[in-house]
Amino acid sequence: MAEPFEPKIVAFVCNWCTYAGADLAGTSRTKYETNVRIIRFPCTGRIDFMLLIKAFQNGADGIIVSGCHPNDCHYTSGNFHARRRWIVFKSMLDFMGFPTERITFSWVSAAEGKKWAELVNETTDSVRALGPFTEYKNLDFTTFNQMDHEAIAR
Amino acid sequence: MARIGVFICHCGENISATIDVEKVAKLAGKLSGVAYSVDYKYMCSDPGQTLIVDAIKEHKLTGIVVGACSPRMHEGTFRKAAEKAGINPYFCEMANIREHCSWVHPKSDETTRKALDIVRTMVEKVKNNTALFPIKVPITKTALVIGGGIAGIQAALDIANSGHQVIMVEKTPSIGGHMSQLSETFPTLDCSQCILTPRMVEVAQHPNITLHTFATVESVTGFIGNFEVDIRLKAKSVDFEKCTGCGSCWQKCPSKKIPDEFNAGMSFRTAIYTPFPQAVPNKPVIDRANCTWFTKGGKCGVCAKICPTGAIDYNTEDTILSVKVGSIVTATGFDIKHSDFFPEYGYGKHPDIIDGLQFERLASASGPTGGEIRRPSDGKEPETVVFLACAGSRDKAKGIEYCSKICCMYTAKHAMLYKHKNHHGKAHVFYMDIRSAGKSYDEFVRRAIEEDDVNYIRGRVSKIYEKNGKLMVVGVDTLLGAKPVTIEADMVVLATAVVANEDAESVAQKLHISYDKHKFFAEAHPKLKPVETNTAGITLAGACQSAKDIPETVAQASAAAAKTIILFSGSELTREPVVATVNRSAAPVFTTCTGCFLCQEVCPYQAIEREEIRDRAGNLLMNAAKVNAGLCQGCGTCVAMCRNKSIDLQGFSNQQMLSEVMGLLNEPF
Amino acid sequence: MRIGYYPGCSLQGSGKEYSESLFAVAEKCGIVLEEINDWNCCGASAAHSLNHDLSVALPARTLALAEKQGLEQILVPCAACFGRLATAQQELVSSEPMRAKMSDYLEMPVKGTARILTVFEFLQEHIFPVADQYIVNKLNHKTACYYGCLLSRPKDLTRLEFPEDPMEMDAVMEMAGATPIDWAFKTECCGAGLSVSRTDIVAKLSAKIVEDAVSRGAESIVVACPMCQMNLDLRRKEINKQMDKGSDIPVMFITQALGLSMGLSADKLGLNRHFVSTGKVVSCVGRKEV
Amino acid sequence: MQDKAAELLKNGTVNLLIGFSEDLGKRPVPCFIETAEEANILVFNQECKNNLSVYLHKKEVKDAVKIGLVSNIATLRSVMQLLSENQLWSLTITYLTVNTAGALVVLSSAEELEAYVQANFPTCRAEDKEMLDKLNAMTRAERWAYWKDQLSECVKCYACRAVCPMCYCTVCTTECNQPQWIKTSAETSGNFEYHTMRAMHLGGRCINCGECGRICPAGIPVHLLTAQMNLEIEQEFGGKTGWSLKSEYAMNSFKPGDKENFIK
Repeated sequence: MAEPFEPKIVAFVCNWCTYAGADLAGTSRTKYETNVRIIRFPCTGRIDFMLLIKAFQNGADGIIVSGCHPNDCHYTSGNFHARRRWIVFKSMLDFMGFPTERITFSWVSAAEGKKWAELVNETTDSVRALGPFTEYKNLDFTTFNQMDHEAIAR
Repeated sequence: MARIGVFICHCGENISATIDVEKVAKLAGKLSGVAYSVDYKYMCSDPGQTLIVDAIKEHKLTGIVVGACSPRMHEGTFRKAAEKAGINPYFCEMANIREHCSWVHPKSDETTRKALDIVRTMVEKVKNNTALFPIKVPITKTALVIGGGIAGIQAALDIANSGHQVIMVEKTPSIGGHMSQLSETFPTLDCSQCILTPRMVEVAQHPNITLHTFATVESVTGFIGNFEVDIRLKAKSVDFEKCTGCGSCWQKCPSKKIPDEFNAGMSFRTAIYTPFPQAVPNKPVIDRANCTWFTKGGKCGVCAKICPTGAIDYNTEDTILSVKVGSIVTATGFDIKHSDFFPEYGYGKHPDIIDGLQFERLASASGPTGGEIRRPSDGKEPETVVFLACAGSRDKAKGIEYCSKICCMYTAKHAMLYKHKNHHGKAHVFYMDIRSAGKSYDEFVRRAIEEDDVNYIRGRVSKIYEKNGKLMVVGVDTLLGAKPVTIEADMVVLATAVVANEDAESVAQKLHISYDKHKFFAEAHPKLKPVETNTAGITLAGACQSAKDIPETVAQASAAAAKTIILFSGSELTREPVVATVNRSAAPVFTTCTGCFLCQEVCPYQAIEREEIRDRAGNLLMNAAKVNAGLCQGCGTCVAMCRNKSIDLQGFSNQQMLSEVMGLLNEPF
Repeated sequence: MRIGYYPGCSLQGSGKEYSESLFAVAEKCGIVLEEINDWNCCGASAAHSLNHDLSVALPARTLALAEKQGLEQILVPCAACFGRLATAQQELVSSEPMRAKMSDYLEMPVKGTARILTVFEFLQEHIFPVADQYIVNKLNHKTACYYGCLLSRPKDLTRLEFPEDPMEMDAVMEMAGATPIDWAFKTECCGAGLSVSRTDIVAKLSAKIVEDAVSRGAESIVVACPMCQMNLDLRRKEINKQMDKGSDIPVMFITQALGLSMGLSADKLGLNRHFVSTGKVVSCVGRKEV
Repeated sequence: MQDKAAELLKNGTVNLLIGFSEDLGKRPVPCFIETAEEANILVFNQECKNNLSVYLHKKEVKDAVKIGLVSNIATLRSVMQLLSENQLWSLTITYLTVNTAGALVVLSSAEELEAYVQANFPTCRAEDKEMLDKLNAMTRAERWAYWKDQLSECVKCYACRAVCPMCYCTVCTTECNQPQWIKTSAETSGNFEYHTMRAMHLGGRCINCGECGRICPAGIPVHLLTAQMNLEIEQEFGGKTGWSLKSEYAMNSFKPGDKENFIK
């Protein structure tokens, strides 16, 4: 019997708020799901949308992008620029038919260890419910599969 | 070929209780590029660090990953250890397997697997790390202080007393600012000028301070430690070298009907003038807009004829002085709202309805009445005076939404001063709330109410109008059954709102600092950086940041001075090398940057500059972005913006971040 | 441009001289006012305190009728009517459900998009540009322009630049050659809401207004609201009892004053309908000095 | 136009003129003219669809410095966008176009160009709008299937990039190999990656000339991606591409009140 599906979730977070918030969850020993892996950026403004695509391409089932609340950015406005980039990126993906619910955008401050834990749990639950992200992987295989079928038929 | 060392910490049992640290260390050792791997009880302890140093040397490691706590905790510690072992400290990365793993998950294979993932991710990153070196920025150890009020005076004296040079710029002919206009100061009622003038003189005489009055800042370029400032020295029409300040000129000047700014418009001054008798410097300038020589084309000339030293020169012109400074203290002060928010209060229509600054002048011994409280209209002693606190403050609909902070206190002071000078007079204060949080402040207000018999009425005033020679103040007393009250007053004092200076916006733009919607200058962080601005090297002091009283202003000014002195304490400024860089390569490529400069606008620190790349003949070949490492704070917003990856962020480079993602998701076993 | 006209009850009754003088001035300036056919009560004083829907429905019907008539502007001289119509309009414009509901109640479509003019806006936009050529007399006297409450507040509806110290009528009076005084009771309450039930309070409030105007040397009070006019004029006996010294200062509508300056007869302007004689003002027409 | 072009070349206002010439009864093709004598080969009609501004990035063109550019409105609009992005600074360009009344218009300064473009600003092309509406009406799964089908045809010839006047980077991210952002092979996932990146880089900058879609040898309507992005950006943040000489790029600015209902 196959093991139950456990999603891989990559979290892209800023150093000053969400990373520190996750640290606080740790020091407070707040338990949460193990599925998430954190990648630290100086600021949400640094997070290139290409990295999100790369993560999905390399097998991530879900992504969390999180940084400082508006007006709390360590660099004043990085999160504002990031927010605008996400608005556009999200609608872009949506137009291409991409399942955007696999990306969770969030603000988690350095004081919100609990919110971080809840965010991870909620995201894990929802991505687990969505199942493995096969659509992206299938992009490349369809043609081969079709060829296989054709070959078999021959 | 990378030779990475992996060091897994037990953190006592903090990590090892839920993670199989030995397994992590063992499997990490098999990762590609990892040359050495070990686990240890306490990596951050002395023996732990020694273990790392020794391992680096022994195994010729090129980089290390410490699987332990958060980098926010011990990154510095382990980077120092790496440096001690002879490798560049930026080849050390931390894998956070405590806060992000062992503390938040139960003991399980899954938790151990996650710890290994985290370690592997950082191994992939460190393989792509590059040697970075702290950025050294030379510092010009001269400070510019903009504004000669008490904030600027305090900051300038503190910096000058620490042995550094200070250039002070003041736009009016004398330093002293609003504080010099005040009569007595709360909560001690000591005379403002008595405590201020010695400071003013100290500034003028200090060997480390260069004072430029009647001067403004024209432009500011450069960055922390290396600002270049153009100062406009307005034409004074008086040669200060020759002038002795004898005063003959202003006694004889025939233009005598110019409203006196220092007395808040309640008296007159001449066209050639010093703002007040204790002015520093105590030498006159000619107000050209009001001088007959300038307005009527060369007529008059009395001052030039009378001057015993021949100091008057009508032909001087504004000059621009360029200076180099390392830091800037912005102490440009505030203004009070002159055109009132409430037309129904009749401010400006009736001479006996005045503002707080005007009352200060009435109460001041050096004021137009010699310190006697007399009505501006007829010079009579007012028998009843009504004081209105919050005349525009805390009123989103008609005025400003913030609290002007000083009015509760000065209104109590005004009422008190009036009572002290007119014993039989009656003083009423209309207020919303009394905000007297400060050392000995509330006691001061209580004294006004209890000892000096000032009648405090909690309520607002709907209108003021004149009837039979009296000012009818119609308001409501919300504490006594909310009844309307009408007080027949002889004089009304409005505590009009404290607002930003009219030119605050243009000053901020010249300095490239941000400001809030009320045009007050913005601090870098409302709690932890209340003195710094977002532009490194520029600090704030006093009411240009928000409404403040004197002690607060002085404290902030000293803090701004301290920040400056800290900056000046070394010969170079050392900064973390986490900064953006634009790639450069040999001719004919030079750089992949296309010079679209769309990155310029996203930078919160104005750190992206335009560089012109020219050939040997000087022909312009291309424009390219260039990051000023002195200004860049390393947020990386420009990096994500750049379409063809011409800008990269040291320490969080594209290669590093992508390697992390790839390393994390591609499990080798 | 066609201009609709909504008289409301006052302008047909107690404030008849307001409408007479308004039409006289409009006619003089060559402006035609089109009355809205089959208009109804605006609902002032009662409807909005009883039933919210009713308070919107009554003005909405008038607005719907105006729309049907193809009127894009409606002049509503009465302050109370203006208040009701403008309030209802704001609700209609900002709420699609409300529009649907009202169309349903009224059994006719209503959009509420017609522009509702205060008398000030009417004077400013339509009379001002042409008035110069018609003004023949100077009303040489000091006058107190009294705005009251409903024409000055709330600011969003009345669109006055300075609701606490309005100057719209002052400008008209200046054009008519009078000298408007600066006084303190421009926007004070005359007590209109209690006009019938508590005349004692009306007298007290109105007395303050008259007293301040008189003490500052005003020889007339000019108003633009039929309730203000009625209280200050009709209740003068009671008002005078509240004052140290009674006053016979006349209270005119702004349109009456403007009409006088245009050389229209006192009769045509309804100046004979007042309780306090307007003779003094009529006689000051063409007087040399103030 | 031929006369004007000849005149400009003759009097030295222009060293090189980029325009269209007849190609044996087929659609007009771009041509490059250096002498007044050659001006008689010029044509300009409805079929002159190419966005010739793309040639302004070429070294040979840059070397000529004084350029005459025969332009349709899309070309002019792309020049506007390029100027706002601090490009073309080394060139002096004279624009030759034909207005809606059919008269020749010569624009010789950026200000004249701005005024003309703003007065004749094109709307989203009807056929694009129709296609976008159709796609937006689909379910997301259908859209995924649509683009998967389309993008599987892409051979990464980069013609869409070559024809785009906004793709002026000397080195494109597709050519970065440290790190390798875009897969070099033409498999669908990499194609998805490339086209997402292209759309993200052009959203808010693309001037909707549609050249990328027209040129695609595989017939993929790639121009729809940027057209959709532009529509959304304009709706959400305002501003029009190629409208002003000042940069109004939506992606490098922000408003504190930008929407965030999608952020937890």
